[in-house]
Amino acid sequence: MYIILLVFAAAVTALLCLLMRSYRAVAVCALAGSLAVFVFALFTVAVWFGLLPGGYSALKFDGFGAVILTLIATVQLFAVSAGIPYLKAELEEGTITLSQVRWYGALIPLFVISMAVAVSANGLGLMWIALEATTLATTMLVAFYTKGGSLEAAWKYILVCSAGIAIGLIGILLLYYAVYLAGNGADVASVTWTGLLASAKTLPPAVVKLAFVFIFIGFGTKVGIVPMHTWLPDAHGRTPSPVSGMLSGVLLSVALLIIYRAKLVVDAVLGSSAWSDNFFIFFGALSVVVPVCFMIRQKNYKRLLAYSSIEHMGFAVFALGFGPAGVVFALIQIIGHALLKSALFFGTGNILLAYKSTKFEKVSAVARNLPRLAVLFTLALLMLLAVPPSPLFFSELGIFSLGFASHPYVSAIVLLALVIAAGSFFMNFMPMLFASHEHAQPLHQDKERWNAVHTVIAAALTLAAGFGIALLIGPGGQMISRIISIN
Amino acid sequence: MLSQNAIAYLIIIALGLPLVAGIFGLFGKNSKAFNTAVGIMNMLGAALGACGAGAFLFLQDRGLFLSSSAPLLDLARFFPFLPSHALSVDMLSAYFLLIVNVGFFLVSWFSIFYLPRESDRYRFPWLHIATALFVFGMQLTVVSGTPLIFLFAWEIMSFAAYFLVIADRSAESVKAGFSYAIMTQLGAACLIAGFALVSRGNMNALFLELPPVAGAAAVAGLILLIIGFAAKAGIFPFHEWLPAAHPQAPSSSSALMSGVMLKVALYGLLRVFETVAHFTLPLPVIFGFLALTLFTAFYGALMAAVESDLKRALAWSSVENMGIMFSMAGMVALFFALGGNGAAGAVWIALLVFAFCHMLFKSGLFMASGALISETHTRDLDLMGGLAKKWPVFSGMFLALCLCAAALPPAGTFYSEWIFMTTVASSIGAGAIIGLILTIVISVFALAAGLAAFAMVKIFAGAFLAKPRSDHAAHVGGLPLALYASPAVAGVLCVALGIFLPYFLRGVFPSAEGVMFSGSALMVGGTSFSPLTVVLSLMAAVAGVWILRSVFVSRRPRTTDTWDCGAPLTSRMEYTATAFAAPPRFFFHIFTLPLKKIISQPVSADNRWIVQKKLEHESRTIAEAFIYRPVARAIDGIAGRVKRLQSGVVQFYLALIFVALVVTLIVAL
Amino acid sequence: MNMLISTVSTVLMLALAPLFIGCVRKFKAWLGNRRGAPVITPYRSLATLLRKEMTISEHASWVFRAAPYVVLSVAVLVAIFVPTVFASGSATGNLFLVSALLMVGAGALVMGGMDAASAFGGMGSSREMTIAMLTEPCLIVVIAALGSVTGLWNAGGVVQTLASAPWWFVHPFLVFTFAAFAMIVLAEGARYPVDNPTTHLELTMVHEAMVLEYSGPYLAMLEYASMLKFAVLALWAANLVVPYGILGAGAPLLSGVVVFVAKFIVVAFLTALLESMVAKMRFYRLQEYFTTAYLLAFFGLILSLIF
Amino acid sequence: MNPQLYRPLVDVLAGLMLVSGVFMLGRVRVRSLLRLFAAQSFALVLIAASGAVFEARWHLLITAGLVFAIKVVFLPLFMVTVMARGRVGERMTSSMRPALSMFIALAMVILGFYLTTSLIPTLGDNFFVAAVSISLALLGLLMLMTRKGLYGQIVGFLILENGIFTLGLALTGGMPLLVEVGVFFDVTIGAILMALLTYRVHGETRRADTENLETLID
Repeated sequence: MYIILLVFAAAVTALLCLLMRSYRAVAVCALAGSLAVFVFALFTVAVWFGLLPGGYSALKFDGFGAVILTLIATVQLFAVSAGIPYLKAELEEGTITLSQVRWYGALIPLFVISMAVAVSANGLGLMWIALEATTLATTMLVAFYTKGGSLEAAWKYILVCSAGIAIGLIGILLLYYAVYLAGNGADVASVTWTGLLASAKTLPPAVVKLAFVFIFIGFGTKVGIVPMHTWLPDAHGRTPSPVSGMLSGVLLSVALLIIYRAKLVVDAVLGSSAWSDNFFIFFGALSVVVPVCFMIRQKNYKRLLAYSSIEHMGFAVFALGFGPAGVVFALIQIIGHALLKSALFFGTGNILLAYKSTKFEKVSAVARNLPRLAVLFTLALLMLLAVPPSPLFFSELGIFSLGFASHPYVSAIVLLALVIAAGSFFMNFMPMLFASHEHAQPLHQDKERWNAVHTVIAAALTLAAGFGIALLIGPGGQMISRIISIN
Repeated sequence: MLSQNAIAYLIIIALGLPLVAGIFGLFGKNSKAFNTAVGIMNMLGAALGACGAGAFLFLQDRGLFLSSSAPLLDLARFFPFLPSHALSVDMLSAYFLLIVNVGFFLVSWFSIFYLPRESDRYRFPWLHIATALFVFGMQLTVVSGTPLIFLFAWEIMSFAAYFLVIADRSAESVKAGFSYAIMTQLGAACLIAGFALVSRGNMNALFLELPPVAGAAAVAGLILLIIGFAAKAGIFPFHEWLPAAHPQAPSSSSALMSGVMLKVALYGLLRVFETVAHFTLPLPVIFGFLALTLFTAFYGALMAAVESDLKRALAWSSVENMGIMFSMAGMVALFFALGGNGAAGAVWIALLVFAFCHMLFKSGLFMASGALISETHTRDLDLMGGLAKKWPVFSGMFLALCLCAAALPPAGTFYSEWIFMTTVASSIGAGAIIGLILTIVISVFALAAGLAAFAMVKIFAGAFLAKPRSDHAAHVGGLPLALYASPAVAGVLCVALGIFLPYFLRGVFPSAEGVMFSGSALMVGGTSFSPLTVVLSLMAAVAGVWILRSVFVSRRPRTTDTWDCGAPLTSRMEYTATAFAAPPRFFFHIFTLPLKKIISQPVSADNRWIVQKKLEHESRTIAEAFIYRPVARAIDGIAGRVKRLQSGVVQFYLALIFVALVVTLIVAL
Repeated sequence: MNMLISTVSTVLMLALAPLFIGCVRKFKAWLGNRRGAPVITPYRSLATLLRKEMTISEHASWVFRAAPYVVLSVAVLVAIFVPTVFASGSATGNLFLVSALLMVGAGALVMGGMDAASAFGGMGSSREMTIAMLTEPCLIVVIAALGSVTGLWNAGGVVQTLASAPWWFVHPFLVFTFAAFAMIVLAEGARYPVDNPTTHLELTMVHEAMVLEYSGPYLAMLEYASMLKFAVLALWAANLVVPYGILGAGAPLLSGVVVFVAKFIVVAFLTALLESMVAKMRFYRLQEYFTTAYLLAFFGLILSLIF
Repeated sequence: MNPQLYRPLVDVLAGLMLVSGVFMLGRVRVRSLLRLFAAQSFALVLIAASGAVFEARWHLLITAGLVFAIKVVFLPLFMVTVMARGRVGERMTSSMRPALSMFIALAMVILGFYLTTSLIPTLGDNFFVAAVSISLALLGLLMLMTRKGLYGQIVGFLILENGIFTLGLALTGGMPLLVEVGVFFDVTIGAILMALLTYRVHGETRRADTENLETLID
């Protein structure tokens, strides 16, 4: 019920944004719409948890999905808020035009709609449509700056992701086919996650396994699983920073959620998770190790963050290979990553505005020139590196305590890669933040003013830290495992 | 008599107060008054903590092995959300809690007077909050009862220390901070892996309830844990960060890091040895451990001897000291493996005494050098000199601290090494192979001790003696006593700990095995001697000589020039610290890897014999040359190859997906 | 009684130390076919120094003034702890303590040498400290060998035990140890081949370079300390090699005195003989010297373990 | 109509699709490629329509209509228009010569058939259509992987899409109408976006191939 309101609100926002004539009006529209989306998403989740009366039919949640929807709502609110001062500055500088801002205002709600629907759709077809729609909605955002690099990134993004999702579609068709073969009266016309789970025992294992491979590889493209991740650093590095935050923070998680659901199905069909676990462990480990190689000598801070997203999602994928407990930690990982990585991307926006470059070598002494941002950015960075009380600390600890018990060697490699990744952050970010170089000074020396970006990062940090502390003192962890157990 | 509850409250207040002070300090900018207030709050907290821990230690009558029974004081019951005993204090924790709090007390005291002198280099709020978190992390580490809490606290401690390292925000500091961070990360990773393996995946199990270490996985976990703590303590080959990072921090923080944080790493090791492994380590592991730690002791001392940067030399000396302490821990395990419980007990006590002393003298030395550097504006010993004349009292105090660091009588460190040497030497007769190993152990110890003495003499001589070697050193102002009262107290405590060691030990380990006390005397391995007597006889001898001299000679000395062979003597002619260290640099050149380059440039065009020669001298370290660089190069090489994935060619990206799909299909189905 | 003998013998040693050096010089002169100065010359020169006015460099600090006291006190303490005339069974002369005291003395001397800002002082200091540093492991291993053979850790007790054991118990195993110890004594005493006690050539002196800026009573103290240290250590070495007849190990008073005198003369002669035979080593070749000493000590210890 | 005709008819149409797919790999000019694509899509329309007629699944008619409208008519025309507006040259570059790519296409077809036999055992009558569709998907991928021209890549994506669509028809007899419409909508938007991007790329770099799009390599 509320999800329809959500979609409606977002759609109206998109339309209004296109019609507005001034920047202020677009901003107000976008913010109001975003707030509405946030509220409706919370209502939706509340209904689902039984906190509010209401029902749903075509749209379906599991616990995992509910969390992701909440994350989408939160991060999009943050992104829209952070985008207002960011785009204003770019507009004033003449980097973009008002019409571009309008499109931006319109595309963000569409993006949010598509993600919300992909998460909550029970029907596989609808879900696929929504997932493809996320690509379409964001392509124009990737190409936002209409410069060579942006177009290239957008081209790769749409081509690689569309191809991947098309492969995922083959998987979904095969699931349809499995239901069709089972022929147990289940209507082929409405293949749903719940339906698949319910009739899992009757489905032919061979076809479902095949379908899973296609889904894993296909939607894995969208998650950024190595070796299908190639579009990701380009796209994340080229979009306006608030959008990068959304892409990194939630879009990847949405696709991962879908893979996770497919895993539930295939596990139910096979009666054990041993087969599918190997996928997650192997590709997860690969996705942690490979991006690290790109992070070590990375020259571009947004790309470094993007590779770090691959690594973090890879780590979550890795975690999903360790049974129910692993899922809990994966979810903690996803939540922490969504909040912190998006905050970091928002922060890079301010750095980019001040220094006009996304190269490390062109930026230095952020702590002196943008002291407030530097503090927040550093904190977010540290929490991303799993410094307590970050939730990532608990997920990391938990995942490794599971990992070392069953796959010690793989876990050791992954751990080593995480160390090197953290090292790359220290090697690249800390000089940029704290040291000072002559040739890397900001273009204008205005005194930094507190704006929405700071507020948003601070809020994200507070949420993450609060969540982490909740995990430390107990209730957080129990809550997550309860949420996971609901299907 | 303090009740258990009172002790618990004291410790909890000591945990929390620095945090409050740190947050308070955030609002003070670089104000002196705020700094004083924060310092006093920290001192108060540390004093309370020290009282709590001390009371706990002296009130309990437990066996030598400090946590041979269940945790004695459950702090977690004051925090309903924590599982029972997740925070707890037993004898080992209490001892190290005492160390942490005494060290923190001294450093807070010092920083009240020190930081205002450096207010143009550092931001106080930054320092205050980082210090607060740092100390909070250390205390929490020490009282943690489960791997989870331990790692939680450990990470907070490590990362807070990072911000102390880069506090002056210079490029050099950030670089040093990087090597610190990477090693810390590596160490923490080893700890995570180690605890995961040792606890069989249950990070919430109490240390005491961890399953016995059996099987290859658990032993591997143990080794990883040891590596993790070794990385934090600067054991070879994980030591390189330490001399880079510690000196970059403000001196008060260097004191905390070298004097206190390294003790926390030691605590971790001892906790694991004692509570997790119950000292049952496989012999090969013990031997490997001993080999590395002993080499660390030697190597650290050597590098301290040849280093000309005051704070770096002190940091290298910390490397040496950690090598000594860690190898003592290894010897405890070895003696247990050989069945010599008495000897193990004696070494254990030597180790604990050394740890306490090291906290005192090393934080004292760092604080004192901070005071010194704040006047001379250089860390380079070659640019100091002549300070003993300007600051007689300060230099005397510094000399006393150097004496402690060189493990010479009457400092506590000497007695620690004495107990150790006597115990080890007494056990040499146990068998040929073991005797051989023990002989090597004490030889390396003796060499390290000799090098340490060399290093300390060099540091003192370089900084304080002869003529000033730079303008800054020649025109230093006065040092107020308040500035160095705290290191002076540290020095006095360290010496006093030596002199009154038997009394101290009787208070803490009434029923120790291996070391006995009668009156003022210590008895180890059948031999005994009394530190008090030693000091008294030394004092008596000096006094006697002085009296005799006064009796025979009463003429006042005449002040003259130094003999200068006729040419006016300048400070350029003196031996510098670098020159002083030339012999060890030469004798041990395979470890110091000196690189000398003589650059000669012709000065005039028509006469090629007139050249200007310049000697460039730099030294690499073996770990850097043979381990770090190759590893870094290998990682870079692998990364370079992997980076070809991102070729920029979209067709290739699509091919990757295709290949992934086909391969997965083939492999998985 | 023991206390009395101990005190008397220490005083005796303190009094005889310059004589020992005088004897060494005399023997050395004889060996070089010279008549040599009278054996009491060291007393005279010390007395002369004590009478002289003292000059102190303007660059020197309190360290310069304190060093002679520490150096001399340490030498006196070593003389008390170490069995020369009399082997005390009490626990005061702990072996490790003796080694640490030697290091304290070396450190004090080195600082005194550095303090006057003279290039010679610095050079001598650097070398002296290096020698002290390299001596340390050799000495500790020697100590470990002595201690583990006798089971005792004080200097007097070791000699007593050795004296009470039959000769075949002692010598075969400890021959290496004694050789190493002799090398250490030469190094600590600033004698050939480590240092030349008579040179004042800039590039070769070690001990003399450090005391170059001292004069008058301070120089007397340092010179005396140096003589005392060498005499004491040399006689201690003699007592280790031939422990028999030392006072305090059951020997009657008279024979003890006779034996002491004999050892006194023989050691002085042997020192002189050695100094007449070997040349001073280049400083940078000292690593070979100390490696040899260390290996000898090491083999001594290992042999004592095997047998 | 004779229901026995249904199977052969569909098989023939599928075969035509496959053949056109293979030939498309050999085309170097955009217009001829698009013509072949339109033809292939038309075969798809016929398959869908015959499904509707023979098996009385009438919603497939709507699908067929959509395919006709969009893939046969709209997209080719749209692309031609965009191309003309952008003044992009007709010839497309490829990383291999036409003959070679046709041979590789043949290999892909074999791979597709092999995959279908070994992976989906229970296909029965639908085997040929399924195999064709898998092969078409592979051909689409191959085209994506080998073409440097942006239009070639777009068409490759569309071939992939055609294959998948055929597979849907073969396996399940068509998905729910809503889903099909949705999928179609997505694909169309995707193709339009791609074409627009191509237009912009051409505006930026005066080239319509990926040679200039290989800068992000870190």
